[in-house]
Amino acid sequence: MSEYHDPANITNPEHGEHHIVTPKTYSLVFVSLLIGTAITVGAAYIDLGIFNPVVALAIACTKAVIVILFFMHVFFQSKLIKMTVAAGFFTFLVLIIMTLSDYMSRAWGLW
Amino acid sequence: MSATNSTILNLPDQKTATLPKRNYINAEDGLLSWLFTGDHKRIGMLYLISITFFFFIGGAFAGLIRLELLTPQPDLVASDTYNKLFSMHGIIMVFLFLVPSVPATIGNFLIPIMIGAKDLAFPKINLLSWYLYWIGGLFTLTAMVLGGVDTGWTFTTPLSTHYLNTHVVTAGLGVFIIGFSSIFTGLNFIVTIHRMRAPGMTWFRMPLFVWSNYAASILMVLGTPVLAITLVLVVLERTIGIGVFDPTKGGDPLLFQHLFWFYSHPAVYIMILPGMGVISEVISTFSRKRVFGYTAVAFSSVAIALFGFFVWAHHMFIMGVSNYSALVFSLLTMLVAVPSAIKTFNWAFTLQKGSITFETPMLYAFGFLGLFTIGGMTGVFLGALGMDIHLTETYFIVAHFHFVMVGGMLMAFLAGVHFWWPKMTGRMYPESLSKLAAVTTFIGFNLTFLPQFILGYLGMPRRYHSYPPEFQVLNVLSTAGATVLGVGYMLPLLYLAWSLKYGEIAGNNPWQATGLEWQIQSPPLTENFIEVPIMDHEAYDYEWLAHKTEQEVTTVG
Amino acid sequence: MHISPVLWQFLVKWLNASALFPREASTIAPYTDALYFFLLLITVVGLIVVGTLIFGFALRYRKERHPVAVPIEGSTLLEATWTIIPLALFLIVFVWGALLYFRIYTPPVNSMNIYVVGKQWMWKAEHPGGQHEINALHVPTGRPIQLTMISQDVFHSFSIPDFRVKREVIPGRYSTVWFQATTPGTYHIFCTQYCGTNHSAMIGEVTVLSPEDYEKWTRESTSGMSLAQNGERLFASMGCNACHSGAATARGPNLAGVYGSRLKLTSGSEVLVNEAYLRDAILNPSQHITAGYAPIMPTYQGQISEDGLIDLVEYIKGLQTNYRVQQTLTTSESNQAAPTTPGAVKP
Amino acid sequence: MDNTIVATHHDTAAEDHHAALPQHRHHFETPEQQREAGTFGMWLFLLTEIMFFGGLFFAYLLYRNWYHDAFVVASNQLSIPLGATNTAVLIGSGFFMALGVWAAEVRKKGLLVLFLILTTLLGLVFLGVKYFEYKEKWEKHHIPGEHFDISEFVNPPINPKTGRPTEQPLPPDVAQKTQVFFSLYFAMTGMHALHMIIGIGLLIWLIRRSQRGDFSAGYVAPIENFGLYWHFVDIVWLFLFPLLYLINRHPGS
Ligand code: HEA
Ligand code: HEA
Ligand code: CUA
Ligand SMILES: [Cu+2]
Repeated sequence: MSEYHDPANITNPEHGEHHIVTPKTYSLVFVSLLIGTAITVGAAYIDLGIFNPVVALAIACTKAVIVILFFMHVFFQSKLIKMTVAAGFFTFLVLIIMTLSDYMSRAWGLW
Repeated sequence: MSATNSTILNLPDQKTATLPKRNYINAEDGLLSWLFTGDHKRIGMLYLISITFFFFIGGAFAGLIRLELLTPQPDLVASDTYNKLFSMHGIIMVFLFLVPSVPATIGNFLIPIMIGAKDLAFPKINLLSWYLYWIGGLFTLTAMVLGGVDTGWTFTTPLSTHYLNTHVVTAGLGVFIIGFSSIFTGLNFIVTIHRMRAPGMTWFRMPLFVWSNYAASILMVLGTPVLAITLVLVVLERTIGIGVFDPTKGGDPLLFQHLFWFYSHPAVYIMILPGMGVISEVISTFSRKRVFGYTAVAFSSVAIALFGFFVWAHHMFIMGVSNYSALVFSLLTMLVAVPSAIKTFNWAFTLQKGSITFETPMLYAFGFLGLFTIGGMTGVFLGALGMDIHLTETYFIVAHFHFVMVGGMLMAFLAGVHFWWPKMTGRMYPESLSKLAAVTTFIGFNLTFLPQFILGYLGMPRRYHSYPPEFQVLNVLSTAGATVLGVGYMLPLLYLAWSLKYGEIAGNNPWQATGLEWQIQSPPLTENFIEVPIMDHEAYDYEWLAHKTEQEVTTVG
Repeated sequence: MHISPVLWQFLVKWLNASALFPREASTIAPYTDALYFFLLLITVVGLIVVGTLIFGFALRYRKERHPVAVPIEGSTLLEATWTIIPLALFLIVFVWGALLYFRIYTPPVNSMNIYVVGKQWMWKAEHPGGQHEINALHVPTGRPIQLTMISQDVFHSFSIPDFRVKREVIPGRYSTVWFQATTPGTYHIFCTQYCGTNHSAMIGEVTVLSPEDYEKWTRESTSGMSLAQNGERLFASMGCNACHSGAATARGPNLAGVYGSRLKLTSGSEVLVNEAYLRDAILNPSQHITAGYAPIMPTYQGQISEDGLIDLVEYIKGLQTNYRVQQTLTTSESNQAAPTTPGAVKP
Repeated sequence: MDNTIVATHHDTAAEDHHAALPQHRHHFETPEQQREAGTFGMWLFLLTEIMFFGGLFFAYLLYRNWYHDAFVVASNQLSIPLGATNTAVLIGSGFFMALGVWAAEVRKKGLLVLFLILTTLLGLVFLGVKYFEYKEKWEKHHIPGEHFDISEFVNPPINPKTGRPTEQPLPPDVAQKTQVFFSLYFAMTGMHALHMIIGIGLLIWLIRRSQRGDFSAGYVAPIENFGLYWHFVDIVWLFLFPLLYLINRHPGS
């Protein structure tokens, strides 16, 4: 029976351990997010040419990853959740890249 | 009990048999107990009634379309009325009928049982999804009653945003809301399939119906929101005049096409995959064999879902996408067609060395195989760039998608409804009438839509209210076929209703099928299983079934 | 016995093999049909294969004849077969389709250009010689014809089934299609993209004439002013010549011979000057500033119709010297009317 | 009869939890399973949100490249102090939300209620600031539609100190395209604000339930899942802020 039956899902690969994130971690995250925001605003006033949006987006992405990993606990979650999150961003990228490829190659002209 | 050799039907002795005293239908009484139910089986039945209602509304529109097209002249209805007819027909059929058809009815009813769960993971969300369906449906009906919409089901901008003065906003919001109903169904399925499987129910022991619904659910969850935001932008553009798609304000109308088809191409696979699942179950049961190449069929479902996201621009080949993109999307379209071919051949080979009987669901499944092959192959015509130039926006497309959607999915839906009818209601449908209906729909269908391929190649454009007279003969054939088809669809409505009261008692497992759903009473208990089942054998294991039946006979006898 | 004329016509047509296939009236049609037949062939073969398997098995293994099923798990070899064969066929179809697409959408360089403006719900064709047609198009046989098309309102789609050509007519952007008619006669033009109430009435007729008849038609139906001449008038009346005078001190760039050249823009990029560029530069001038000039040109958005734009484009295309630009400039500055051909009114 | 195939009597573990948690639903075998299902479901819902905003982000990307000059000038109409403050406010709100989840996990009812209230308050502050930003746009006729007015972009106001225009004047055809920017600005921030409003509605409901003590006995799923939603809305803003406010803030170069 136990071979199949695992009501507590202990041996299930889709099962993640339960982890309580402490206020200390949260505070660290909070501070780093604020710092990130400050850097973003500061960087916007410096002329980096083409790198301005790159920097802005890189910081935004970092912040988002931090939020996802810690505020949203993905760091401590099961593989399933991690893969789900990845799948979401993958599809998002499919939408962006495939559509963009049309707009970009239109400028190449006819054939 | 029928004794002929040509059936596997195994009914209990009608003189003594009764429906189980306790089951999900009579567990609670009163309309409210249905309207506030959390039971996936009841919600499935509510859905079944709802989509049937909308199917016949959509069908009535189809009837009117075909009547108008009987003659080349614009005589039956005015041109804007005609435009409203096909728009409402498309919107209702796609969003209110075909997308929820198999998943929300049969899937809702069966997926938890098939994987040995007591219910879907989120019963309340399941109910919510049904209500959302109706709210969206009411919006659509309101748009219809107030005077209709004439955008076509594709809501093409800038036509829909700036040039039509019909109830686009109402209908758009309706579709928006129905979209969320579909998202919630898909979400519920995914969670249920991941988290609620009974002990021993590994991924590769699940019935293929579950696999295909899982694949379709992924598409629902990831695709539908893009449609939602697109419709929001259309509505905003119409109401307050923002300029995202409007060429006069600097927007790009092609962006609308990209976003719309990013959903609507995957949506066609939402519309076919669950049907493919039904076909797997039916063919296996009536040939008493495990589906040939189980893993191949399971993976091809997932492959269709995955590749389905990469091909949307094949709906825009002549609309001004870049030639390079067109090439890429055409190539990917060819790739996405392959898994369907794999499935088709696997189904065919499932029959090999089987012991085949021809009950109604099997007849519908045969119909599916033939018609889907034609429909799918004509899809390949359309995916070929140069060919698409001539065929696009003609009746060839109309024929293509009716072959896959009506010949494919609708046939599969009917196969499924007949197949699981005894499980859902505890009673059999009348066998010979239903065979007649299956044959009628098959003949009517081909008569309706085969001529449309020819019409399309001759160049008759779609969404035409009047047409040059040389196309008339083929159109007459098509209209004649639609009448036959209409009769073919009325029949099940009548005899299934009849069978609710007078049908033979089905017993637990009339088809001698192997799925978990057939091992419990019909109609099932509210909690499906008295005790959590343990899956200790592969899917479609007929030897296990024979062994089990034998044991029962010995213990009972 | 009385046979209905429709049925009769149908039978006759069927016998002419044209009830199943449209006429082949352009050089492209045979190529399209060839692919079509190939596709039909693989579909029929595929259908026969699937059908034979199903019916063969269904009869051979029906319960009466084969009461006990034999379990079979599957076969990797078979799976590979029916993955690879359809894949190979589909790839052939892809390549073939792509080649055809290339053929249909790449106009030969020497083709004759006709403008088509689509609007709810009619087609307007404008020949360079100034012939205007509504829902009709006259073309000669034996010459590649390129259509440069644009829509004034919504998406339309220009389709001539007997030529197997079709292309979307897009608001705000030129799209092109080309064909070479082979057989004199008349053929349907359909609008195949749903465009509102009278979509199904947005139809017309192409008349294919022999080159001689076409010459005759051109002469008889001319409005007296070519598109370029109309354009010249517009050029003067909108004051374009004030800046684009071609003089060394002019505030705008010299337009003579600009068509077909590569321009350097202030943004640093280099562009090919074609119809689309010219149109866009009139409507959105400041996004197309030629290097060395100030962004002072006003936009003409909303002030010129698509027809007017076509006239201007056609005029600038043909502009080889600035002689007449300066001529019209002096005349308009001396407060005289721009030169017109008497009696020529645009239809 | 054969209502079940071979069944097991799974033992008492599950039954114990039944007693402990009234919120445990009958169709889940264990509360653990229920909780994980809830989290997974929430994440799937967030995937739909990613795709929902994905369409908007793509539209933004496209038009920003097409109409870069117009986007720069229009973006400079937005106030960085307000935007940055709002970003900080939202991060703070997310921080309190995270603390709320922690408070629920360690079963501190008072703290939970407090944190949720703080979350709500900061959310409201955000919306308040947004209201003033929108109002300014309304007054300047920068709301797309019939009354959209480009005059400020064609003839920018003169800065009294320098005597020069505050902003590079745009030719009218480019100035027209600022409308595309504002269309996207309102669509994106509007959708974001709508999510905030829904979130605040849910927060109020959660606060009342946690005052009743619903979440202080080990049943934290609603708080946890709502937290996921709230953080997601934050993340959207983390991107909206640089994309909309900070396109090019160093004019003259
Ligand atoms: C259930 C719905 C459904 C399904 C499953 C499909 C399946 C496919 N569709 Fe279809 N399609 C629609 C619904 C559907 N479609 C709709 C509604 C439209 C029109 C929308 C509108 O404009 O209103 C449309 C339009 C459409 C177009 C756009 C045409 C245009 O607007 O110009 C294209 C182009 O590529 C296309 C292609 C395909 C392909 C390649 C498949 C493939 O997935 C098919 C794969 C299946 C097979 C290939 C058959 C099985 C194969 C065999 C048995 C092998 C045979 C043997 C040998 C070859 C040896 N479809
Ligand atoms: C699930 C999807 C679905 C289904 C089931 C159907 C079913 C049918 N469709 Fe539909 N169809 C679409 C989806 C579907 N269609 C879509 C998406 C479009 C494109 C819309 C657009 O262009 O935007 C379309 C467009 C479309 C057209 C093209 C219109 C045009 O372009 O001008 C035609 C024309 O023949 C047609 C016919 C039919 C017919 C005869 C049926 C039959 O199968 C229906 C048979 C059923 C009945 C007849 C109902 C039962 C009988 C009664 C209720 C009694 C009354 C009966 C009569 C008066 C005869 N459909
Ligand atoms: Cu123009 Cu249809
Ligand atoms: Cu498609």
